[in-house]
Amino acid sequence: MKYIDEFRDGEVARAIAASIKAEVDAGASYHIMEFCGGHTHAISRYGLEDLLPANVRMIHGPGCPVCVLPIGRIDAAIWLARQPGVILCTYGDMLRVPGSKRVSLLKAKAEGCDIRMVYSTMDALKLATTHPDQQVVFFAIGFETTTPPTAVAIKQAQALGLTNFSVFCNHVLTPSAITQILDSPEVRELGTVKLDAFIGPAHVSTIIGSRPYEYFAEEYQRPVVIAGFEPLDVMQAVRMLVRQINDGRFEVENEFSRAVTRDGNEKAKSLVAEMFELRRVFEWRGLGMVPYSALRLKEPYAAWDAERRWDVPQDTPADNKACECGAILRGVKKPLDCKLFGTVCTPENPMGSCMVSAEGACAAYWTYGRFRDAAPGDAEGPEPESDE
Amino acid sequence: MKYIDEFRDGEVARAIAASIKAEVDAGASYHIMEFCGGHTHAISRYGLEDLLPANVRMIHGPGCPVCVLPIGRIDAAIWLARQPGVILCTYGDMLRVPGSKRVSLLKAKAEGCDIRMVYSTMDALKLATTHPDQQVVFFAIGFETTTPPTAVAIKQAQALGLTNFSVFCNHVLTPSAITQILDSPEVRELGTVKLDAFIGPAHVSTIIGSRPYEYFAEEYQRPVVIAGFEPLDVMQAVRMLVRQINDGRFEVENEFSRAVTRDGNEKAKSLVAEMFELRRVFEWRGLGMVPYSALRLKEPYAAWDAERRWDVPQDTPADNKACECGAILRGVKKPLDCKLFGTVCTPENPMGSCMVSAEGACAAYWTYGRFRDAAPGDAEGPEPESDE
Amino acid sequence: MCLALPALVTELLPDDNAKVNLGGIAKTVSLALVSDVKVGDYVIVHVGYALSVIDPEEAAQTLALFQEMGELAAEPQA
Amino acid sequence: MCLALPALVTELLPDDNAKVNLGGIAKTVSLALVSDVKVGDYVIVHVGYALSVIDPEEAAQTLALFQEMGELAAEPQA
Amino acid sequence: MTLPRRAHPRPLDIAHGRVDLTHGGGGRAMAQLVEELFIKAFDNPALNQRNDQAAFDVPAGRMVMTTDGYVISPLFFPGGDIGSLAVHGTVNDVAMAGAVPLSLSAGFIIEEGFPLADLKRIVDSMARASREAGVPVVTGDTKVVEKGKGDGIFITTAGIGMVPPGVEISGDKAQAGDAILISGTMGDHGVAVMSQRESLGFETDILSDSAALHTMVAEMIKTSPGIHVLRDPTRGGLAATLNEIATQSGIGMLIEENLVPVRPEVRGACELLGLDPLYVANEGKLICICAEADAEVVLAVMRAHPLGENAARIGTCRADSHHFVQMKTGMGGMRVVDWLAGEQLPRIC
Amino acid sequence: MTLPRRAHPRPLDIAHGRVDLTHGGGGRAMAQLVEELFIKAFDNPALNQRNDQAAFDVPAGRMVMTTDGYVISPLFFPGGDIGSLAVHGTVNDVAMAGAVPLSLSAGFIIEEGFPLADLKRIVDSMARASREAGVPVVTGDTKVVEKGKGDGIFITTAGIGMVPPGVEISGDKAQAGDAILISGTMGDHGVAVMSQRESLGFETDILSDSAALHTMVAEMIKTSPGIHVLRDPTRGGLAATLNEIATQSGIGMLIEENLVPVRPEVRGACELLGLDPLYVANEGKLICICAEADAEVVLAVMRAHPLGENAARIGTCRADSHHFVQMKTGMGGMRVVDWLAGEQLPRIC
Ligand code: SF4
Ligand code: SF4
Ligand SMILES: [Mg+2]
Ligand SMILES: [Mg+2]
Ligand SMILES: [Mg+2]
Ligand SMILES: [Mg+2]
Ligand SMILES: [Mg+2]
Ligand SMILES: [Mg+2]
Ligand SMILES: [Mg+2]
Ligand SMILES: [Mg+2]
Ligand SMILES: [Mg+2]
Ligand SMILES: [Mg+2]
Repeated sequence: MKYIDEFRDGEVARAIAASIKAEVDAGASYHIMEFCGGHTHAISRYGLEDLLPANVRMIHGPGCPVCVLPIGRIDAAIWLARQPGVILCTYGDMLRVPGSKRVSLLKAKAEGCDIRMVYSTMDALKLATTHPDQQVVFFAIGFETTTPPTAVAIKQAQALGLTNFSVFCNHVLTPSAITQILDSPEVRELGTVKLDAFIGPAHVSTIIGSRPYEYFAEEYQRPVVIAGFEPLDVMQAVRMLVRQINDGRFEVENEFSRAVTRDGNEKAKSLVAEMFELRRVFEWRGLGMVPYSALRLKEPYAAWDAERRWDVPQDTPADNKACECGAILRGVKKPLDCKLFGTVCTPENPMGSCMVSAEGACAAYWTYGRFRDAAPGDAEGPEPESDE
Repeated sequence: MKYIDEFRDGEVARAIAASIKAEVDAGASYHIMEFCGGHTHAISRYGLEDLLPANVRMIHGPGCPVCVLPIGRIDAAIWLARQPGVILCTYGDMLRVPGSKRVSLLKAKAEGCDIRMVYSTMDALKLATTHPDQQVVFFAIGFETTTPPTAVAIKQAQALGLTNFSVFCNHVLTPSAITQILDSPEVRELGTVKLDAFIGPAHVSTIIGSRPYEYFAEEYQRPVVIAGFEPLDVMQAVRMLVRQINDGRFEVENEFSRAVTRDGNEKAKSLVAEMFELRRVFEWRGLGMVPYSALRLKEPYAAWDAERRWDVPQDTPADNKACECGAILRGVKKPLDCKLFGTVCTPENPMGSCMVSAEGACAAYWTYGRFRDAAPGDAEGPEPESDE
Repeated sequence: MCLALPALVTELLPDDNAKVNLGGIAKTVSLALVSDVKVGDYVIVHVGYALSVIDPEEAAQTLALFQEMGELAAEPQA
Repeated sequence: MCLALPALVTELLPDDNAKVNLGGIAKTVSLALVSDVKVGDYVIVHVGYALSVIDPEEAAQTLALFQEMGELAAEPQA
Repeated sequence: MTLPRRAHPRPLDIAHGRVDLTHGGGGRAMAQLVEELFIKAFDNPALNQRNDQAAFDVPAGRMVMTTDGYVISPLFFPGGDIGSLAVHGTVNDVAMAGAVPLSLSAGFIIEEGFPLADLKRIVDSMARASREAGVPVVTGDTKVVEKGKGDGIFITTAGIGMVPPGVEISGDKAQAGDAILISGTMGDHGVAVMSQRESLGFETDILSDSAALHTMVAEMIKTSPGIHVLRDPTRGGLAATLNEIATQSGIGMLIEENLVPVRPEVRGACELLGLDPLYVANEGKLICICAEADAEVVLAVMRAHPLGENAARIGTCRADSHHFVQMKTGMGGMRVVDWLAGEQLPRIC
Repeated sequence: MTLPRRAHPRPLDIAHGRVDLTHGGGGRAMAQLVEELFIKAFDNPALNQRNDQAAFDVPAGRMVMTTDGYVISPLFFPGGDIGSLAVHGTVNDVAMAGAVPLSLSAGFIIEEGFPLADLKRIVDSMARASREAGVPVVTGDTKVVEKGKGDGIFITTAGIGMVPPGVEISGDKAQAGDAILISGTMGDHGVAVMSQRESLGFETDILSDSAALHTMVAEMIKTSPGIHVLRDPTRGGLAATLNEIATQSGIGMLIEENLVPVRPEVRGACELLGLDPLYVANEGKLICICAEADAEVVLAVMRAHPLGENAARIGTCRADSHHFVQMKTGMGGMRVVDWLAGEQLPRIC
């Protein structure tokens, strides 16, 4: 598979690893946050940590839209699915994520709600045309990558005059989240957390381009390398960031230049700008309330906005108090520091943001990496504690 | 079970049989038509023919509303079931009866139509209240017995203001059918068929009373005994008719006096009279077009008339030409005289009226009585012929 | 199709209904088509409706007639 | 969630769609978000939409950089 | 550093949980369901090996194998449920060859959304029936189908057993002159199930006769190893089963209506619904056809067994090229007892 | 007077007919379906006895029994259908004990309205698979459920077989140091089935690997009767199956990503859908765990068999109190290969 296989060459990986090893300053430590779950996943799935020197530590950021969606929005989606005549459809990733009382869309479906998995917004539109007597609500989630396909569907619904299609919009913005992390007291003021550099998003950047990161690099004096999601892309990005750190530079570099330009996809950007506006504030699971970090439909598209069509509940139930996601997302803690990890919180029963999808820090560690810290003698864990 | 067990006493049956045997004139023959399928069924199921002398012959009349419903009306019911949003409900007896191209309601259901079996018109009404977004059509069939329950349901639908309930009315009248048989050339003019006496309906008569038969008895000079459906009722009726024939009387006698009065059920009759009017003519399977033999809803109840709400097809496809039902119903032929009997026409695949329900002459003979004419050597029948 | 059975009325229910019993089987039927039904009556039940009330005296007479005829007939036979 | 893959455009279809191929798997995707796509191009496909066209020269340069760095690094190691 | 590690950190929420698609996916949720619900309930050495097949020793000899799917609605009925039925029905089909049942397999097809509490109730009932019968469920399988693609739960069991030497029971072995015996009243199961159908609108206290008949069969075989035919009159009732045997054996039969035991409630329900008790299903009764000479002693053995108290001889086989099953009615007349012509009955097995 | 008498005057209208409720009612319509469709297709002495159970002789020894329900959607897929799958899958579960399969039972649960033509196609395919495997379907059962209470057709098969003396294969017998072999490419079946799902929206030429593996197993056993574990990586794929074995045997495993054969199309489809080929179902592949000393010769035997051409050694068992299945990735790093955490896959078996 062209543009995939070449970027998964184990020989080359080892060569880049050797190069990184050769370049790091043995006395220094390198804290690199990959913002995107896609990078987190690649690191875990390919065991890339094993290829990096011990003093290069990867910190898994909040870049998974499934993980960061707050419980209240999942509850709201389930509420919508329970309205009579509603078919709720969404991407498969969302189905297993539990809201309040551990009810997920999958469980709501088992209770009788009409919930469908779609692979594309076009499938959702098709459902609306084939079920004219029902209300098809597309539960839209995702970063800048996933927003334009939602916009195309709404455009098409407008063109077709579809009155039984609407979007429950949960699209969020990458730059606001990065800012939030960099502005957190631990990072900015107390300096308790070292965050030396960022690997920037791959596919988000195909849309927004590399330009938005220039502000961070300068404002927060941190180097950024935009990188693809293949293992060699990640290795190379680490290599480039190590070099910038060593050099004391804080530039935006583009490892993923085969797909990302400085300005991104103008067509997609203008479509999104035409249709969506910023929410004043939006809750991110693990990060809390983040100003200007999410989108909603503009007034001319109100007819396709599920939140205007229904009086969708706006509750904000809290995560389990013991959940350490916020600290993990800022690099303050690691999954094993959470006492729920692996006892009551597992990928089958996630309690917090980081366990919700395979791209979350806790889930990736549990699923791919937990052998690393497993002592030979601790095969039987403690009795699970109640989470209520 | 009181009023059942006493009327199924084998000892008494044999005593009545002996009494009949003692009373019949060995040189004469007695042709007695039981109009009702209920009687036909009792005769077959209890093997009563074996208890009667050879010169008493029972002729099975057209008194089964399932059997006499023409194919066109079944097609129409299937047509209704196929209309979008329609739930068609009817008594279980109707489900297996094939219309054109052997499509029955059961087959239409298998194809995806929403067809429900009900045990009472109240169940049909309940369906209408629990499915407000669908049109519930009650496929109503039956004689005078079954018409009042339909009337009650319509009254109730009116009281409840149910706009999604309607009746596809196929209620038919007993007296018109008896007249049609007695007026047939074979019986009336040619004298080729002897029809000496009638056993009158049991449950139909609980509604209409015994008075309507007085006209026949006099006009056609034939004795009538109204009898219950239990085996002793039938035996006793035969006994009473043999005695009338022997005496040259032609009176209406009431063996079922425990449930039937001269005037019947006034409450039921007036309800039916208020709501229904005579159709000018109606097709009876096996008998052809019979004037003033069926009911339809009067104008004030048009809102609940499925034939006014939909443009129900009025086709009248013909039965298989080889079907001898007409002749069998008038006593001219017997089931074995039909070359389709048991080859292409069986209760699983009925080709004509008499095979349609267990109360039909051919079905009763096939199901209960066919051992009687089975020669020891003819275990393998001929190859089935095509019926098209 | 005109299947109908005599069942004992065991209880009068609201909405012109009654509970009836047949050989240990209980069922609710409508009394909308009959009048003056009492507990202890036997009614003829058809498609969930009582069509008429059984007259016990007439029933006894009919049964007596069976016996009588049977006896009459039995004599010449025996 | 931002799963996206490079696939070869094999056919342009009506309604701004294209047939793409990935390792022998054919799929129809929308070109509504990209311009000037030709058969033979590789596009990045996400939830059924092409998001961008791969620049083969940039890709080659990145690969060359891997090699070069690898070689640079390999020397002191070897 | 201690790494917590338990296969299933949180036990199944039996009280409130529902089966969802993950329980059929082959992942940890399914493994947990199997472990905490199925293996716990059925608990036997072969199953506990947790292989995709069970292994056990068998002697040389004649083996029988059978299977039945259980799709009954409602799932719970007076006198049993789909779980106990799935054990009894298949044990009985093994026993009807005169065989000693050895083991059962169980395949579950569960509709998404099915309450775990109901599943547990069914599995526990199945396990109890299996223990009482002494026939373990040694291997099983679980599939979950989407909501609307099933009906709560379907269970398909298969069973094997060993036929004692010298026993040769088969539906084609009935001979003219043989006696026809049944082990008790007809129609109890079907009527008990129908009484639970709201749409049929009747109430009764009658219980399903669902029971495992193999111990009674063992007694019968011990006394009369030469029994010709055994069969349980399930779907289609006595009528269908006698017709099957008549066709298979190429004989006719004559039975007598007055000799067929039927409970008053079953008669009542049948009158009400226009059914014939001869066509109503049984799940704890058998038909035995044996030589006239064996009839009395076999009947005595049946009557001595708790499941055969009401056993009766109902008729005799006879030569008939038409293979008619005929019946002398209570009125003294004769009729054919034909196959069922597709009546509309609720799903009763 | 001649009385026509044929059991079923009109043959089943296979071309246009549909299954309706009468086909499950125990009456003549059901008897006809069984006779003209099932018995005709499966045609073997045990089934042809038409009893509710099949009888056949078995030698003394170790027997295995297994069952699986097949609820696959779509019913027909490239390389097979639910019928052939229901034979292969159960034959394989028998073979995975090292056993020689003897016979199968088949329970059909059919939704009202299912086309008879599709039913015949499935039953014929099943009969072909059974004949080719040399394992007869000796007994069966048919139930019909109302429209909307099923999904076309579900098939549950059970199978039995005899384990050759000296063979002791079980999931709990893997030992540290054992070699882990697989018989070919992973994920072909799952991807072939998914390619038929319109909603997934992709096309490929790949065929399901559905096949009966017992002849290959027989060869393997002949050469190396001491094989420790055999198992077919079906639901949950290689990953789930290795985890099952590791847990059962109380060991860990280390496999190497580069050694696991995966077809390019399977990789492509997995990339597209965000799946991992290690979790995708197979229906004609096996995992073999044997002593290091046996590994080469077993591998050679597998490769010599048409169903094992691409057999490969993928790793080694090792002591690990955590029972981790670990994998060296193509990049040279390490990861856990965990159980499936309930991914959303179409029903693939
Ligand atoms: S293990 Fe679970 S509860 Fe703990 S930090 Fe991670 S996601 Fe939150
Ligand atoms: S056998 Fe069939 S075709 Fe012939 S007369 Fe009777 S109903 Fe008509
Ligand atoms: Mg069976
Ligand atoms: Mg059975
Ligand atoms: Mg299985
Ligand atoms: Mg359902
Ligand atoms: Mg049986
Ligand atoms: Mg199995
Ligand atoms: Mg299997
Ligand atoms: Mg069966
Ligand atoms: Mg369905
Ligand atoms: Mg297996």
